[in-house]
Amino acid sequence: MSIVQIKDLDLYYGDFHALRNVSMNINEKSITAFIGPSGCGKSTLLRTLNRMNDMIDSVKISGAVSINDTNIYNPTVNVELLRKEIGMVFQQPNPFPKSIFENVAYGPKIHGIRNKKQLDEIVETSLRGAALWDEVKDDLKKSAYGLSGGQQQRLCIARALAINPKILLMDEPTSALDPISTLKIEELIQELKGDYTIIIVTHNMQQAARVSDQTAFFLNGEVIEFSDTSKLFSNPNEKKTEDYITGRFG
Amino acid sequence: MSIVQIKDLDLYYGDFHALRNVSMNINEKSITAFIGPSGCGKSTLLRTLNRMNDMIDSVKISGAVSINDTNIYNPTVNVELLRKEIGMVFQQPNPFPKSIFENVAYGPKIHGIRNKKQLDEIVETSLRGAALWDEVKDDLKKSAYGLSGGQQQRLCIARALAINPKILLMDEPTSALDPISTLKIEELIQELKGDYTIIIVTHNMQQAARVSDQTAFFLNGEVIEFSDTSKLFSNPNEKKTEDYITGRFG
Amino acid sequence: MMQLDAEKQMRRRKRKNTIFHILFLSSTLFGIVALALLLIQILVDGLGWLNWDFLTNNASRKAEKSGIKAAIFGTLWMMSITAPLSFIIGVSTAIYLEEYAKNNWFNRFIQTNIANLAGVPSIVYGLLGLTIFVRVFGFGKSVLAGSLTMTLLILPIIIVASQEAIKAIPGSQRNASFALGANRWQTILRVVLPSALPGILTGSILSFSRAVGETAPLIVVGAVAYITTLPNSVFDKFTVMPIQIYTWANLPQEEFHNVASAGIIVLLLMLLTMNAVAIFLRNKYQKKN
Amino acid sequence: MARMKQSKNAKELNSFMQKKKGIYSWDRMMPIILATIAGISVLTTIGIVVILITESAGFFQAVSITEFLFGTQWTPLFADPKFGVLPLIMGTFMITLVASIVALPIGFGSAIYLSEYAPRKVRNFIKPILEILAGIPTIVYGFFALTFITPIIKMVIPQTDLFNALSAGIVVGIMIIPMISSLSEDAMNAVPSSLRNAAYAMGSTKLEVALKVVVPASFSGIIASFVLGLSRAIGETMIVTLAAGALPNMDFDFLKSIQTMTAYIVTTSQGDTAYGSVEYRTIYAVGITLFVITLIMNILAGYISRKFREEYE
Amino acid sequence: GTESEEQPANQGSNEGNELSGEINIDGSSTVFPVSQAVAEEFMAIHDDVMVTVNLSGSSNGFKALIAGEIQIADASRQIKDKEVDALKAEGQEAVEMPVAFDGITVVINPENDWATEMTVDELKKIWEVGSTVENWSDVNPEWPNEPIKLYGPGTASGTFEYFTGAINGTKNESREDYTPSEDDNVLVTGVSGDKYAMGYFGFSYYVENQDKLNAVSIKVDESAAAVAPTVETIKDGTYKPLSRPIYIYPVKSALEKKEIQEFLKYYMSEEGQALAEEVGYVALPAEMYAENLSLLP
Ligand SMILES: Nc1ncnc2c1ncn2[C@@H]1O[C@H](COP(=O)(O)OP(=O)(O)OP(=O)(O)O)[C@@H](O)[C@H]1O
Ligand SMILES: Nc1ncnc2c1ncn2[C@@H]1O[C@H](COP(=O)(O)OP(=O)(O)OP(=O)(O)O)[C@@H](O)[C@H]1O
Ligand SMILES: [Mg+2]
Ligand SMILES: [Mg+2]
Repeated sequence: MSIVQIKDLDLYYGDFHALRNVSMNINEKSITAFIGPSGCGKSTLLRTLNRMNDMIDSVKISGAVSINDTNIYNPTVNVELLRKEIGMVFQQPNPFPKSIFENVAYGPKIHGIRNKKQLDEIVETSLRGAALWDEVKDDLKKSAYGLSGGQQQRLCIARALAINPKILLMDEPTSALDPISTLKIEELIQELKGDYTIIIVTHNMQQAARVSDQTAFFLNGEVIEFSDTSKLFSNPNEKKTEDYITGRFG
Repeated sequence: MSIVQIKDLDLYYGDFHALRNVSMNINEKSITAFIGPSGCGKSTLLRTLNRMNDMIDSVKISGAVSINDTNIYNPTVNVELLRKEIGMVFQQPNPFPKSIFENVAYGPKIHGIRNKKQLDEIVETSLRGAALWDEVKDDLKKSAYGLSGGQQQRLCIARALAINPKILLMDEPTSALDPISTLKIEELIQELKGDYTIIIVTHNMQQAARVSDQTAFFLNGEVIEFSDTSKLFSNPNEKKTEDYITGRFG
Repeated sequence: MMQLDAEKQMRRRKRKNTIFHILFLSSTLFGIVALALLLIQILVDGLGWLNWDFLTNNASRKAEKSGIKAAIFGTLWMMSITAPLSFIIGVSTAIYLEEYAKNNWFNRFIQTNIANLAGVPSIVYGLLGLTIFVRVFGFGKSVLAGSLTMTLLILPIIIVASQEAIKAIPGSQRNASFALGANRWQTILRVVLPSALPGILTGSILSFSRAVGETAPLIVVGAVAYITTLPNSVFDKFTVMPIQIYTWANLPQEEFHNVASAGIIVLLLMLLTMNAVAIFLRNKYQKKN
Repeated sequence: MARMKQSKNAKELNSFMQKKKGIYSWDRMMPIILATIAGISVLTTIGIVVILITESAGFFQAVSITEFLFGTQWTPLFADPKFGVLPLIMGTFMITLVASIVALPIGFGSAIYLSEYAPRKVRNFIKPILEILAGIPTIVYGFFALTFITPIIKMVIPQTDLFNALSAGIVVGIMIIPMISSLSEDAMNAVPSSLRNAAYAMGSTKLEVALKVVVPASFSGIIASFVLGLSRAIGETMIVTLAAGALPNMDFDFLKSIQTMTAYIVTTSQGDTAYGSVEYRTIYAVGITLFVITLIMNILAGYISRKFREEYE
Repeated sequence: GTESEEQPANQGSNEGNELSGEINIDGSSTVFPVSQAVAEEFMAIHDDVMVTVNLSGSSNGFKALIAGEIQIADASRQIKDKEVDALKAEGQEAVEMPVAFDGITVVINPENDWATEMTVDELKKIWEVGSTVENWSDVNPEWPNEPIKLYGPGTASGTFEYFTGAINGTKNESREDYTPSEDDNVLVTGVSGDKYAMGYFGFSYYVENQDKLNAVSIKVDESAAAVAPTVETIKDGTYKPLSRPIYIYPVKSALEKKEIQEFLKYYMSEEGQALAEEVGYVALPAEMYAENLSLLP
């Protein structure tokens, strides 16, 4: 059953045509990977799903993005609640200049959870989920800026998990992580699949192959091919896809 | 022949012991990879090689780091010339808020190159070297901030190449790049080996295996094992190394 | 060859750096030396007159009986309205302009307008306060009228400084917050403002200092030069320290000039206390990367 | 409120279609509230403009705008009054010029020192000290100019007048140094350290990092501090009244007495001329001139800082 | 001031004639020291009366009087027709009360030994409009051939108006190229620092700086005796033509109030006169105070 439906989506940054006639349906409780060369529009598409592109003035969008058959670009949509349903992890770690605890508790607090015990619980669960708990459990009051790059990114993942979203958007979430943490995160992603729909942008084709159920390959703002991961990597329909995944590209 | 000699190096951030008794010799015109889990001190060690740790007040260092048999922590060392000899690419893309051209031309300019034609040439060569030329050649006057994350990182690599260093330090230079660009950079690194000594921090063990001649594995600020890459990955001396590279770690 | 060239050039660059280092340091020292000279002059003249009586007496025609009590309380009364009010209005305006306002002609107009207000001479604010607060609003020549006038006077400085502080917060922080489902206001309140606070405080302190030291507009809106009772409410008459100091400095008798210096010392002590509080707050919130 | 569980299980209906409770949420109210508050500064301007215009209307009935704007003599209170505002503008310009020559380089230099060269501890100590300079009542600066700076100038150039533009201008400059250095330093401080690291790693000296990376990246903040400082210089009254004399003239001689627009306004409004007379109204005419001049300056500054601004996000 | 009108409530108990209320004074900074001294002593006697004194200038003093914000205006010049009219428009009238003499003093540097006596004509020659006097010798060939440095009060001040009227013959008519300052202390600094300087300002500033300055004795004409400004010569009127009265202007309607009456009586009493002299002014002849008091209802 598809939870996200993208239909004839075009996106412009000013005059620049960044997404061209994108259509795809993303299945509920599955993992979908977006792959493609740098600048092809993967991050841009990801951001249309939780309307983060609203923030960029020059963006113009046509077409429809529906979640559970509701067009999220419908003017009556409550963007904040939408984003609560859709967690996001960015390409660059961007912790708040607050303590580790406050970083993770930020989302739940925003959404009205005040109870200290409940917050403690959420923070612990989320940090465990992001494979960071053991390293920081004694230092929750420490500033997040004291962490290494990798630790910071894991903190950002924990922060996204803390709002318990339905869909999780991840923009190269592991590109700043070491293999151990990456592995943990990948395992976690697999686990989460039971409850969540996950969309992940990655440069690491092995990662896409390892974790995802379906993969979309982008080029210059277009979806070249979108199919089951196993099919796409073993037997792509398109020549371009094949060139890319075999590294024979460019 | 070794160009970098590290001897009994200890480094503290305030009270935190971040590097423990590190000793290693790095061969000239070879590629050395630093691997290890997040927070183990790889970036820290890299920064001691061009004295970027000077910037952090709390850092205390003991032991010696010699380049061509000169201790670079000798007070008479000219840090700026040292850094010109040692290019660096950071984990996070950090282009200047200037045009693409100005970003690449920055280094040559401060080191005294004024000639417009010469600068043009350096900029082109460096951008080509970083596999970015084709994408930006018509837009050299555009702000670097308009580029995508991956493009930005490649710009930073171009910027480092532009000062024509002898040693190149790279802190996960490809973690924000797509495989195509990564491949290009890796090829480039191989090419550069003819003239340069390259030290690369990476989370991607495949990358370490692919590009490097020697690999050092770090854990909690210590060098657990440092040997030829082929040896380290196929037949590690240490149990910990084996656990890490087979992903059976932690 | 190349190596030699490079070293020669490097020596030049190093020398240039050293020269400028010295220049920049001297610039800083220049300000400090100027401050020291001013302070020494003031301390030499005024210290002898500074005692408990000076703090607890009212103004008098006799230098030795003169004190600054009414002025201290007047300044405190005024600042207790001006400081919070200008802070709230100033920061609110800055938030509006940086976080909400679209880049249209109206908001650019407000922006230019604020920058321009910063340059309007203080006496003109005095005329404004006299017309609007004293006469039209009927507050009379009271603490309230004076405080409101001062609020308008220092507002532009707080706004501009706060705007710069808010601008400096990276967009990635805002994005992180929005992506967690925070609305704009929550993002401002919990992410933007805490990070911008050090900068905002700097601007505020500078402008509060200005409010504490201003004379001309307050004379115009009717802070009086001689009063012996303390205000009981915001509708009472009052005087402030700089007016008292100004009055003393203008008298012909030499002793009064020293009394004025004593008054300045008290004023500076008050500023120092204010700055100390702000610096404490600033350091508390300034978590550097 | 058992965490968001129900919303997931209970109904497939998308929760984000639910409206927030009441349309009067903080998030909706705040922009309106804030915009209203931002309007205060507009009202201030309107108030100032209305007062200046109505009060100077009487003046411009008696004196033609041409005489006012292009006359080269300003002696409104003499028996044979002349109403040419140019000497006052010249005086203001001279003071501002001297003050900028003193304060811009020094303020800017010490901002760079504090932000780029000084150890953190030194910076945290010196910055607040400089900020105290901003709080010293200007009358103190006025006497400082008269009894300290002027004698020094006279020692070097004996024919200097007791009241002169140079001394007053220097001290106005000293007064605005802390404002410029403190606000510029804040702007420089806000430049991400990753940019500095990139520059240092390429072998930049501190000077090169400061001038080629940090300053361009914080340009708009620096310009803003300059504008605030200069506005303050233009608007400064007491120092000029005490140390620069009260003699409007067009000589452009920094060693002579001059009068600025602000000094004229203050002394005349606190003087003994007849309330309501043309002479008294001159202060509003001068006031509106001053207003227009600062307006033009700010528009120019806005243009400059927009043009050279470098974004670093 | 209406807000403290309730204060009388806590009086009344023992003595019916115990005063209370608020008196607000504003205006010339020249008169300020006198009004402040009188207010200080008056309040020491009547501690339920609050007197405030401000110094925003004669014009602003009248402006505040017209607006009804104060009851008494201090002025270093007489009220002007415009101001009388404006008061009339408000249904008010101001009562003129001279309270002391300010002897405008012409001062020179103590090292100046040639110009210790000057005639009004000589002063006029120096100060009149279009004066060609550049050097001392232009006034009197026996005097040094050195440039005169002239200092005086700003053109907005009452001192300027009076001096020009008395010396040059027309109010506000003066050469323009002298060095004006609004702050008399600053003029003191100017003249005391320059051997060839000359200036004029209020008597009190001379009295306090006699060690740094000398006063010029004035001769009304060539044949008259030179008179130096002293308390005696100003008081008995022999110091001519530069002693001018300073004024207070209570608004007529306020004279009905008991506390204002008492305040004015105190102002004109011998204590009040002594206070004026204490702060550097010279008391008027007794009959002028009597005349002031006769204006009270
Ligand atoms: N805010 C923006 N304004 C203008 N152009 C933009 C903006 N953001 C992205 N672009 C452009 O849109 C294109 C797609 O960018 P996007 O960030 O989606 O690429 P990507 O596939 O995520 O690349 P990468 O793997 O390097 O992150 C790029 O050419 C980029 O330069
Ligand atoms: N400026 C600093 N002050 C204090 N501690 C620091 C600082 N920089 C790094 N550390 C600490 O030093 C340790 C090593 O950090 P480093 O950045 O070298 O790790 P790394 O191996 O590069 O990790 P990653 O792969 O996550 O980048 C970490 O525990 C980190 O928290
Ligand atoms: Mg991307
Ligand atoms: Mg690292």
